[in-house]
Amino acid sequence: MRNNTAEIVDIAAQRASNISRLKRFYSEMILIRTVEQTLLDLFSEGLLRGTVHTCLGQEASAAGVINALDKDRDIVCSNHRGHGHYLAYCADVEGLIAEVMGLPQGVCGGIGGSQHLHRKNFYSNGILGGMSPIATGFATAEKSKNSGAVTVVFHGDGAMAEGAIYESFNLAALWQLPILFAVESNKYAQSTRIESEIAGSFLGRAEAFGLTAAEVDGNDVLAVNDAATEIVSNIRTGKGPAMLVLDTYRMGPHSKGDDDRNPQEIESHRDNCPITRTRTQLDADWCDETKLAATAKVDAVVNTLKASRGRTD
Amino acid sequence: MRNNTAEIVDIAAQRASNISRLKRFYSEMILIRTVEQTLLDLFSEGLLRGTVHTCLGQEASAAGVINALDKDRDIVCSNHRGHGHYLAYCADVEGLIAEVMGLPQGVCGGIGGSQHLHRKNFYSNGILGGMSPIATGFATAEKSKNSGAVTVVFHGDGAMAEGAIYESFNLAALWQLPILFAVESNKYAQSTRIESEIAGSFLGRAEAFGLTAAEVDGNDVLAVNDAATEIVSNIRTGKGPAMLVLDTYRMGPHSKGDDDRNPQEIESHRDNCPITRTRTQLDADWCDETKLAATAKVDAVVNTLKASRGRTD
Amino acid sequence: MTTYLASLQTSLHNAFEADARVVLLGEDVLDPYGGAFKVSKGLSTDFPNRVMTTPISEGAITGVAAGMAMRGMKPVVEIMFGDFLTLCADQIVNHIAKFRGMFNDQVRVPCVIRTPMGGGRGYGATHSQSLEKMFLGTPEIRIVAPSHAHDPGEMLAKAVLQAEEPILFLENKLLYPMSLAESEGAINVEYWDKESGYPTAIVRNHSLTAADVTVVSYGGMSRVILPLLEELAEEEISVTAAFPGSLQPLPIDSLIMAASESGRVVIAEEGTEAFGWGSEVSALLGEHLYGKLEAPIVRLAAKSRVIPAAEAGEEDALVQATNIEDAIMGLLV
Amino acid sequence: MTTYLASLQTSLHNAFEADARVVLLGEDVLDPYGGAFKVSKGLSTDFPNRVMTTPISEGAITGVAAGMAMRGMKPVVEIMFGDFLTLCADQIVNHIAKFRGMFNDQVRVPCVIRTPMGGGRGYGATHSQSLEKMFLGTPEIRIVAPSHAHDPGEMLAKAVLQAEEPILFLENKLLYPMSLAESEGAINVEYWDKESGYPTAIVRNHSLTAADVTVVSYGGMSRVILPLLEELAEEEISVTAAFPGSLQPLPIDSLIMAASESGRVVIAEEGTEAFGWGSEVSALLGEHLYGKLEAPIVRLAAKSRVIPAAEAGEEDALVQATNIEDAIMGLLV
Ligand SMILES: Cc1ncc(C[n+]2csc(CCOP(=O)(O)OP(=O)(O)O)c2C)c(N)n1
Ligand SMILES: Cc1ncc(C[n+]2csc(CCOP(=O)(O)OP(=O)(O)O)c2C)c(N)n1
Ligand SMILES: [Mg+2]
Ligand SMILES: [Mg+2]
Repeated sequence: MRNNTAEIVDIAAQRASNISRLKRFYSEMILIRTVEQTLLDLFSEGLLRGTVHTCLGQEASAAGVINALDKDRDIVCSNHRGHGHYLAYCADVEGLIAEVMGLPQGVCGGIGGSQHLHRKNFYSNGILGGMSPIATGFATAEKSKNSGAVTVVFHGDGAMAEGAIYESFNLAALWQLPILFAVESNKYAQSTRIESEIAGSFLGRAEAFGLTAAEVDGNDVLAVNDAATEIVSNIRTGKGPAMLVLDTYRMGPHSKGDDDRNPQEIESHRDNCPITRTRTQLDADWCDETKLAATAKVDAVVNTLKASRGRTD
Repeated sequence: MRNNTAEIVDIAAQRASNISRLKRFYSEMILIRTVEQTLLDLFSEGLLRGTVHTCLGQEASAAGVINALDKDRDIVCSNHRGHGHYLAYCADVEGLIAEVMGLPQGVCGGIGGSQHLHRKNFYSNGILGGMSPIATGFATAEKSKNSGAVTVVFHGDGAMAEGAIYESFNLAALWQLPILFAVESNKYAQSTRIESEIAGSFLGRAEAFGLTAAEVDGNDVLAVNDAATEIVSNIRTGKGPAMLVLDTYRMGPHSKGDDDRNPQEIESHRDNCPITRTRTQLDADWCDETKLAATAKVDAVVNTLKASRGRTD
Repeated sequence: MTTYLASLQTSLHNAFEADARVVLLGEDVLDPYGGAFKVSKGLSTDFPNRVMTTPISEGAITGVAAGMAMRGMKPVVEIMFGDFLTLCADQIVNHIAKFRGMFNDQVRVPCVIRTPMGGGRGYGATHSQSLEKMFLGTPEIRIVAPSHAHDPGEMLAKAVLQAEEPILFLENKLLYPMSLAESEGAINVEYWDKESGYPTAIVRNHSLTAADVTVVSYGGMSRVILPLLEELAEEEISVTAAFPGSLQPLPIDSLIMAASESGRVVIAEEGTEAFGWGSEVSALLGEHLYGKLEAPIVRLAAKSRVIPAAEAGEEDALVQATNIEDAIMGLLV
Repeated sequence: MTTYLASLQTSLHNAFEADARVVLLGEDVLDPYGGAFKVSKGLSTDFPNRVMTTPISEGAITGVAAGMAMRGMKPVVEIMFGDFLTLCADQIVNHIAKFRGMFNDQVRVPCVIRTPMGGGRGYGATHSQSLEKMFLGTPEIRIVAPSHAHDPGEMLAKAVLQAEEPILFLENKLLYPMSLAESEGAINVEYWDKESGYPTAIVRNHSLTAADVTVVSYGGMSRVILPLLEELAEEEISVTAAFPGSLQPLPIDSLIMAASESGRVVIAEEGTEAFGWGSEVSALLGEHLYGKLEAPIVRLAAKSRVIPAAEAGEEDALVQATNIEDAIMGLLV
């Protein structure tokens, strides 16, 4: 009886904690989505130039993985589709939007732009695969400094065809580095399906190079966070480098308007979107309020930024 | 009874055929070794410059793999340690020695040198890993021409850390190309042991990229030839790309005199040298004669070449 | 009037029809996408087995193209952005450019590596460069860059169908949508070095035998130079502009001839200045026209720093029409 | 007298002692091997945890060095042959050279990429090149090359311990065994641009204020120029040679000053001519010394083809002392 009660209490505590995590992740994910949609709007308005690769539909991997980190010391290397990672890392809405708009308030003064972000321990670059050696160097330095920091580097499924990644796997395993290779497998690289890009298996590749590897439903934010938390803790305690494959789907275009996929195919993923899925687990009103708050926040930032460049709606 | 007799006849036939293959391979291997040792001597004499990476101790992989090919149409891509591959491919002793000596009679007019050989369908380059994309292109062309040709590309264990190889694996598997990646794993890259160079497993790597993979005792020339023959036939009949790992050991220095390995370690491999092992399976007198013939042949070539550059012993 | 892009598209189409050995490979080159800049649009529909979409492995696919070329095919490989040629550098420099020579002239590597270069689109530091300088000077490859005054499709056809050598074929992002320039109004276009297949476009805003200033430039930079020449015509400043279609080898004689029309030379390029294309042009002209120039050669190029994503920053970093105008005026005072 | 190699070895040793953040990584760099050209010999014995032998992954280890530099260390990465920089091109050009600028000056990448360049050892087409031209002109990296008249160890110490920027540090295979050149007999060596840490070595075979000819060169080419200057001294031909330690940025004022000592300039480099280092030097001198040169600038460089393995072919491909002598004489008739 006692045992049973204890169990029930545990389960309840677990559920409460899950709910509170879900709320946090929902807030972050809805903020990411709002920012991304705002960026697409700004592009249509002619207030943005260049590329904007949004992570619509993939918000769970950003929120889930990056919240598994110790943001004060861990390091994030991101790629061309890095806005979500950036916001999950530091919630700097203004710095990001301004950066993509090419304004001096941008986190890199507007010089970097969408693909080239840096703040504290966050670094992104638009060369696919290219950050893996850099991240490996970060991990080498942190290991040699005994800082306990973990480095996570994000790649898409398509980028996994770049040789630099396998050179990095080999180094990471040889030197038992504190590094996590996160693969956001959204099944497409630009216009090309994964079947035409990638042979074999991601998990097999990582394991064959001596990494531990796991795969998770990348649209289940709790599952992502649980998996990432366990892996990051293993890495931090010296168990060596790892890979985490996040199965997900890109709901938006590759960059601005380029999407030749069958609309039905996209539609079929709608219910599986991490934000929709999280919402079903939470109070709908709370979700709506949170969404409104995010919109208000982003709108305010956008208005300030538009004003600063001498334009308003 | 009948069955039994038939079996005995089969075994006898098999043995006879093995003996005849062994003799052929022994002749080739002893020729390779004689040429390699001659090149080292010429280097000491000051008649060679540059690098000479000899394949002493690894003759079985050259003879075993390349004799599994259809030399009229198949393609060989070789690396810095390619003299054995070249001789197994075309037995052109004079063209090779002259090339390494930098003479116009060389197969590339002395321009290429030891690492840059080309004759018919044989191509080598001194950039580790770099020939894998080229070989993949050869295989793509041959597949699209429906020529039935198989391409084999040789890498050492150390070179397997180059990213270009994994880009090639991926392409080869995606496109189901007629290509064999042969890995001569001699446990060293220059001065560095394989444990400091390569994490995980070669077979696992190939399989994880969608190649079929096998490993063989690279000093057992019959086993090498059997394995390669089966794999090449599978590839030729459209079963897709493959890898063959050849376990072997380099008995000589990396290039000319640079060998810091423990002499006892080297000694411990002496009996396992493919030439020694083959010799124990053949008639010793025949082997001695064959060796003498190889020496005579190589000496004659060297004398002619020395004379042609205005020098003799 | 056909655009730079349409000219390339049509040319590829014709090349595919003319020679069954021609194939194209690259990232996202299949229809309906047809490549990031749409150069292969329509091609895979008409020639489904000869257009191959590839994984994101720039180094390997460049090597694959070379390998195919060495085995009797005529491959065209598209590198999505010129910035990614860094990833192909080893295949280009240590393989493609070496085989013919180091194998004692016994092989040929007739592959075409097509890629768009240049800024002006806000893509930022890693997607806006003009990296041709990395390969200029590498023996045994030709580097070609159609300007606004060229027919890019003609040059591509030559490269794909007739060339025996490896060719780096540089397109320009901002030129794609533009109509091909023609002689019109004050502008007169003529072509030298036609027999090479990669002509030097000579654009004059005058019909004199002498000019006030000669501008030597290439590729995307032509986009701002042609309108500038029109403007300057109104001010009766006569300018001869030379845009070699072949960046390497350079049509030295033509450049000397064009420079001699004025004796005052402005060299403009989209890449950075030091150790660039213009360095060689300035060196050659300075050496060959020793004592014959009316003024020191002026070079204009991008600032020696990363190309910002922000519009104003990008404009400031790259050479603009006003910079060229100022340089021309500076030579005339 | 210490050799070029010993100077580098000692310098690394001292740098390791001076600053615990210094580490070295590369292929086969551990003792007893100590690197293919022995530059790290002894280092791993004395600093076992700070010398890391790497797999054969030139691209990745260059990125690793950069990553370490961005996280507070001072890495030196050895690329076994300069020819393999092609494999590092993406990390150098699109990462290392970009971070500081595109991250708006918020990071530094103080890594040193050391590598030997040059031919003369019969290694053939892929192991004998002088590929610095590929990186010359890339903004935000410094390129350094000690000549025979430099103290390479001093320059390396500066690069490793003090520089904030990424540095490509080019050594020369044939210089390694040579004793450092000093003022001796007819030869007088002085240093300009000392404050930069990468001085320009000015070598004269005379004590006049004017010279007959100025030779501008760098790195391994100095090996044949110093003896040539001695020879020419006997014929009373006065030559001033300038060897900048920093190839990029160039010490322009010093080169102008050195060139002005004679007004007759020969530029000699080991790499190929077109779009090379000498192109920029010729362009700059031609532009700055317009009307002040006594003769057209002469450039000498390798033939535009692969470097043969065979001795005679290699000698023919690369610039020899006699070519330089002929050029000097040619300027004096
Ligand atoms: C080295 C390199 N090659 C090509 C590109 C152009 N490019 C940008 S995103 C992209 C597709 C990437 O696919 P994936 O890695 O799956 O990421 P996703 O866009 O799906 O998030 C391509 C080809 C690039 N930026 N860098
Ligand atoms: C890209 C590249 N990196 C480095 C070298 C220098 N190098 C030549 S052979 C060699 C060791 C190669 O080891 P492995 O691949 O195992 O072949 P092995 O020499 O053992 O046959 C090295 C590092 C090279 N030639 N190319
Ligand atoms: Mg994807
Ligand atoms: Mg080996």
